[in-house]
Amino acid sequence: MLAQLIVSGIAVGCVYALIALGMTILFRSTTVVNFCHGEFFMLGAFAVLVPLQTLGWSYGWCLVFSLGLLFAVGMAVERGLMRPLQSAPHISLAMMTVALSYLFKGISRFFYGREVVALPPLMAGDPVFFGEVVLLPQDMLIMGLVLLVVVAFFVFFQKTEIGKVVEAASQTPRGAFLSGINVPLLRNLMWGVGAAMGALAGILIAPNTLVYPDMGGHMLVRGFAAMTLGGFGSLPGAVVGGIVLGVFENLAGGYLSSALVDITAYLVIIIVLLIRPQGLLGWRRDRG
Amino acid sequence: MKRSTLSGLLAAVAIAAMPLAGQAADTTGVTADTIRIGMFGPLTGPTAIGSLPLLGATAIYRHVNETGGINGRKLEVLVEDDACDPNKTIAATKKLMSQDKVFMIHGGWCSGTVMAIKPELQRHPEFPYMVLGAASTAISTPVQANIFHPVATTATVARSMVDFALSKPGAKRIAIISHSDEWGKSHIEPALAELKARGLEPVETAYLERGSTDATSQLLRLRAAKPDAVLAILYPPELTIYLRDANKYGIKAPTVTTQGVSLEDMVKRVGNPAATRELYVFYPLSRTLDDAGFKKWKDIYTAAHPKDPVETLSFMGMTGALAVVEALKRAGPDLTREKFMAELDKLRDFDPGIQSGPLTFTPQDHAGIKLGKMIYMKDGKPTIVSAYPAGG
Amino acid sequence: MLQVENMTVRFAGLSAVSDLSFQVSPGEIFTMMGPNGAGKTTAFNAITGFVRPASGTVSYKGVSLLGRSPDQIAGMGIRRTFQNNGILREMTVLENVLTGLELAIPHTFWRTVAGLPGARRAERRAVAQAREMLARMGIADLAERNAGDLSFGQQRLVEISRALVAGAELIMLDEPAVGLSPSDRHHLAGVLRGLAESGIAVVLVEHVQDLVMAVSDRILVLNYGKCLAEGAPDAVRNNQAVLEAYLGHE
Amino acid sequence: MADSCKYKRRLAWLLLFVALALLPLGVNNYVQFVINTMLVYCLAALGFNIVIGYLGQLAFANAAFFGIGAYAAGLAMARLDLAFPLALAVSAIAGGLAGGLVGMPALRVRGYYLAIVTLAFGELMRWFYVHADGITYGAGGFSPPPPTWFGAPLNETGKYYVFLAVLALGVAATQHLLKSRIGRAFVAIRNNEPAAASLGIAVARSKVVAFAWSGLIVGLAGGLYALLNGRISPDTFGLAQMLMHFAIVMIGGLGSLLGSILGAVLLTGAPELLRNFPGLEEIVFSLLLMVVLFFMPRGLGGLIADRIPAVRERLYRE
Repeated sequence: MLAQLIVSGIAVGCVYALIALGMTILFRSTTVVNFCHGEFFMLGAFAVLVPLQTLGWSYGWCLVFSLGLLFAVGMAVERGLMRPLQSAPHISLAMMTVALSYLFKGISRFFYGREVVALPPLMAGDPVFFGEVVLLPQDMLIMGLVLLVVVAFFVFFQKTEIGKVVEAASQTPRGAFLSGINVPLLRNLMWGVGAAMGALAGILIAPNTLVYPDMGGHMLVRGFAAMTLGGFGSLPGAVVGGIVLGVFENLAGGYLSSALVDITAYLVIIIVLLIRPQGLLGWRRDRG
Repeated sequence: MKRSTLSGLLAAVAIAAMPLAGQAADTTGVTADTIRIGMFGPLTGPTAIGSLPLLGATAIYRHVNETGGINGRKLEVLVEDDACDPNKTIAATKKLMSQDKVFMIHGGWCSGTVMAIKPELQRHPEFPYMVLGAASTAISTPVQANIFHPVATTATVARSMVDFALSKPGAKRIAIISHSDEWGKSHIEPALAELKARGLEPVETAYLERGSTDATSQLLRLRAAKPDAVLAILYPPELTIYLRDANKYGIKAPTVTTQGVSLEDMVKRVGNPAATRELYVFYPLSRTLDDAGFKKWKDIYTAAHPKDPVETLSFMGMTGALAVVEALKRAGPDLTREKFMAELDKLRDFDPGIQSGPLTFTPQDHAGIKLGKMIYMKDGKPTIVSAYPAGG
Repeated sequence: MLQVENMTVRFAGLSAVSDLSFQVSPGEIFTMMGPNGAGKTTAFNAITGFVRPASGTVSYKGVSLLGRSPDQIAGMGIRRTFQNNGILREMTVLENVLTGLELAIPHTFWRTVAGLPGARRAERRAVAQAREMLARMGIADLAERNAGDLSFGQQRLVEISRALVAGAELIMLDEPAVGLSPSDRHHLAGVLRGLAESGIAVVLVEHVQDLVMAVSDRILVLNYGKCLAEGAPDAVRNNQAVLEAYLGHE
Repeated sequence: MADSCKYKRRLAWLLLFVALALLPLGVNNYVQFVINTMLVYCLAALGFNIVIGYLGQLAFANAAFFGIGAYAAGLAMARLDLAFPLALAVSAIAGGLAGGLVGMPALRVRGYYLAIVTLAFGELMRWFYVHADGITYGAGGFSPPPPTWFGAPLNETGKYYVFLAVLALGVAATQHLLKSRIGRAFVAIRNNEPAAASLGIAVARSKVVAFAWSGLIVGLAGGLYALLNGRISPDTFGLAQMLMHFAIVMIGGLGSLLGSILGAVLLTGAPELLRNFPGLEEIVFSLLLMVVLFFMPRGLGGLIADRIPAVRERLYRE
C-alpha cells in the first residue's frame, strides 16, 4: 500500500510540478502571481479536444497545435495586456490575471457551456504491474515527460548561453537591460513558454479531470502550494515542491483520512510560509 | 452547439409568450388567456448539465400550448439562470415572485439551491413550487404544503441502491465512496439507515472531493476492505476517476451509483468497457431511451429542441411538467393557486409512462416517487433490471 | 544630550562603524562627514534603532537607546530624516506633518472610532498645530499639494517641519542638502541655524562643503567606519589625515 | 472651510438621507433584495479596502472574514437562539478576532506570500465549515431561524433599514478612524514603513489594528449576509467570493471609501442587468476590469476625486 501511494503520489505530483514550473517561469519573468494559469491549463485541453473531435486531426497534430496556440496566447497576453501595466503596482498585474481568468472561462463556456467531455489519454492501454505497484501508461508518460522537461530546463539554464541571459534578465531586469539584453522580448518568450507548459499539464491531466471551463481553478491552488513548498521563483523548487505535495496528499489520504487530501495543499502553504518562507530550495529573497 | 441551445430555449419562451401584451396580469399570474410559470436552473456554470431537465419541461409546456393549451389558456414560461449558485437562486425566485408575478415556479437542479429558497417559500405558503430535478430528501421532508417533489428523492435512491447491492447473492460487505457535500450526505444517511435496518454496517466509507484528479488513497482503502459491492455517490467527473482507478487496482466488486449520472455518458467517458461492465446506475425513467414506448416523448423533446442531446436527464423534468399540466386541467377555468395545489394533493398513481414509478402526492407526503430500478450495459445494450442479474 | 561611546556596527563580518564615540549638546550643530560608504548612514540607523550595534553604548539624556525600536526612540524626542525617500509621497504636505504629530495626539481607539468630541478636539488642535508649523517654515501654501509632486528642496522642508512639529529636542538630518539649488541651500542653512539657536541639538550628515563649513559647530570625519578627526571646522579643514584621506594629496 | 461649502455639504447629506429613507416605497421585493445585497457588499468592500487600499497589504483574507461573520451570526441565531442584533454583534466580534489573528502572521510575510497564505486560510476555513458538521451543520449549510423585530418577521424592507443603519454606522466609524492618527498611520505604513517608524508609529501594532478593524467590518457584513439570504453554505465563501471583493475594490478604487461603495453598487447591479444573457456575466466582468486597469488605475473613486477636488478624501478633520 505504501509503495503504491508513493508511486501514484509521484505521478500526480509530476503534474503539479509541471503547473508550478509554468507558474514559476511567469513569476520570474513579470513577478506576477498568475491567477489565470488554470485557464491556460483548460485552453490547452480544449485546444486538443476541438481539433481531435471536430476536425479529426491526429492526436500528435492536435498536441502541437495546442502547445503552439498557447505559446502564442501567452505571448499575446504579455504583449497586449501585461506590458502596458508594467509600471503599475503589482496589485494591478494580479488583477489583470484575474480579469483574464474570467475572460477565458466566459469564452470557453460560451462554446462548451454544458457538457463535460472526456479527452482520451495520450497513451491509452491497460495498467502495467511492477510487482505490487500498478501504473497506467498515462502515469508513466507524465513522469517521463516531466523528467524530460526538467532535464531540458536544467541544461537550458545552466549550460547554454541564452539560458544565462534569460536567467540574468529575470533576476535583475534593469541590469540586464542596460547590458544590451532585449529583456522585453525575453519576457514575452517566457510568457509563451509558461503558457505552453500550462497547456501541456492540462492535456496530461485532462483524461482524469475531464475538460470543462472550470477545470483550471482546482489545479491553481495546487500550483501555488507546490511553488510555495519548493520555494517561490525557484525552478527546481517547483518540481520538488510539486512531487512532494503529490506524495503528501496521497499519504495523508491513505493513512489519515481521505477528507484530508483536499486541504493538504492549504496546510502546506500556511506552514511553509510562516516557518520557512523561502521554501525547500528557494533562496532568501525579500519575502514578496 | 451551446449557442443553439440558448436560442432554442429563448425561442421556446417566445412562442409560449405570444400574448405578452394583454392587460395587467392578475396578482396570481393568471390572465384571461395565459398562465405564467417561472422556471430556474443551471443554464451556465460547472453544473450546466442540469439544464437538460429544464429543456425537457419546457418541451412539454410548448407541446401543451401547441395542442390547445389548458382550459383556453396558453402557458407563458419565464426562465432564469442560477448556475446552481444559491445566492443567484434566491435573487431569481424573488424576481419571479414579486417582479414577474408568476402563478407558480417549476425549477431547481442542485439540492443546495432548492434548500436556499425553502425559507422564502415558507414565508409564502400560498405560492406553489414544483421541484425540477433536485433529489435531496430534506426538500420535501418534513412536508411543506406548497413544495411538490416529483423526483425520486435521495432517500428512495439510496434505499434502492442498498436493496440492489444486497440482492447480489451472499453480499454482506458494502463499501461507500461519496462526496462530502450536501448531495453526498443526503444519500449516505438513508443508506446507513437501510443497512442498519438489515443489521449491517458499511465496511469502509471514503470521501472523494469534487474536482479531484486522483483517487488512489481512497481506492486502496476500499480494496483493503474487500467489499462485495460499492455504493458510489459521485458526480460524473469523479465517478469516471473512480471507475478507471477501481479497474486499475483490481476492485472487482460491482459499483452501484445514483441517478446523478447517465449510463451511456459514463461508458463514453471511462472509455474502457472492462471498467464499466459491473456498473449499475439508478434509472429514474420507466423505459430505456430506444424503447418504442418512449418515441412519443422523444418527438416532443426534439420538436422543441432539435439541436440538443437526447439523454436520460433530458426526460427527468417531464414528469413534474406533466403533473403541473394535469393539475391545471383539473383545477378548471377559474384557476386559483389554492385550487391548483388542492388538485396536486389529490394526484394518485399518476403515471404518464416516463418516470420509474407512479407519482403520488398526498397532503402528508409530497415526495411523489417511491420506486426505482437499475440500468446496466448488458452486451452493449442498456438493460433495466430490478435485482442483481444472475449472470452478473 | 546625545552620548555615543565605542559604538561598533557589523554587517556579516564587515564592521561598517568601529569604535565611534562622540557627544552632542543642546543648541549645537554637529556634522558627520566622510566619503560614500564611510558608515555615516549606518551610524545614523544604529542610533535611531533601525540597526542594532554590535558593541558600545548609545544614550540620550542618560537613558540608553540600545534595544529600543525606532518608534520608541522617536517617542523620546529624537527625530530623523532619510537620505532620499523619507517623504510620504501619496499623502498631502499637511498630512505628512500631521503624521509627525502621531505621538502628540492623546487618543484611545474606541473614542476615536465613536468620534467623541474629545477625540475630535484633539485632532483639530493637531491640524492647527501643523498648519502653524507649515507657516513657520514658509510652505503654508503647499499644504494641499501631494508631497510626492514637490521639488527636492520643498520635500526637505516638509521632512524637517515634520520632524520639528512634535517638539523634537534632537534632530538628525541625513544629507539634506543633496540636490538642492544654491538658494535652497542658503535657506536651509538659515533654518538649521534657527533650530540651533532655539536650543535644539542638530546632527547633520553631509558632503556639501560650503554648507558644512558655514553651519557646523563641530565636525567629525569618518573614513571606513573609523573616526579620523573631530573638532571645529577650521581645525578639521587643515588636519593632515583628513586631507590625505578625503581630498587626496595636495 | 467657507461657510457656504459646509452648508452645501450638510444639505447634500440631508438630501441623500431623505432619499434613502423613502426608497423602499418605490421598489418591489426583488429590487429591494438586490439593493440589500448592494448594502452588504458595500460594507464588505469598505472593510477590505482598509487592508488592501489604505494599509496597502496584499491580503486576500476577506472571503474568510466574510464567512466567519456569516457563520458566527448564523450559528448564534440557530444554536444559541440570539436575536439578530446580538447575532450581528457576535459576527463583528468574531470577524475582529479573526482579523487580529490573521494580522499577526501578516507581520512576517509580505506581498505575494501574504496573498497566497491568506487565500489558503480562506480555503482552510471553507474546509472547516464542511467537515465540522457537529458545529457548522456541514457541507449542506443551514438556514438560521428568520430574524424577527419585536415578534414580527423582518421582511425585505425591514432588512433594508437594518442594513442601511449598520452600513451608516460602519462608514461613520471607519471615517472617524481614517480621519485620525490611526488612519494616517495606516497610509503612512503603505507609503514608507521606515519613515513611519521614525515618526513614532508602532508599525506592527498598527498593522494588527488595521487587520482587526477590517475583520470586524467584513465580519459584520458577513452577519448581514446571513440575514439577507437566510442560508449559509460553505461554497459561498470560496475563491469566487474573494475575487468578487477584489474586483469591487479595484474597480471602486483602492484607498477610497466612496470608491468601495460605488464598486459594490456597480458589481452587484451588473449581474442582475445581465439576467437575460446567461453566460455573458463573466465576459462583461473581465472587460470592465480591464477598462479600469488601463484607463482608471485609481478606480471610480480616484477618477471622481481627480475631477471634483471637494470630494477628495482627507485623512484629517478640519
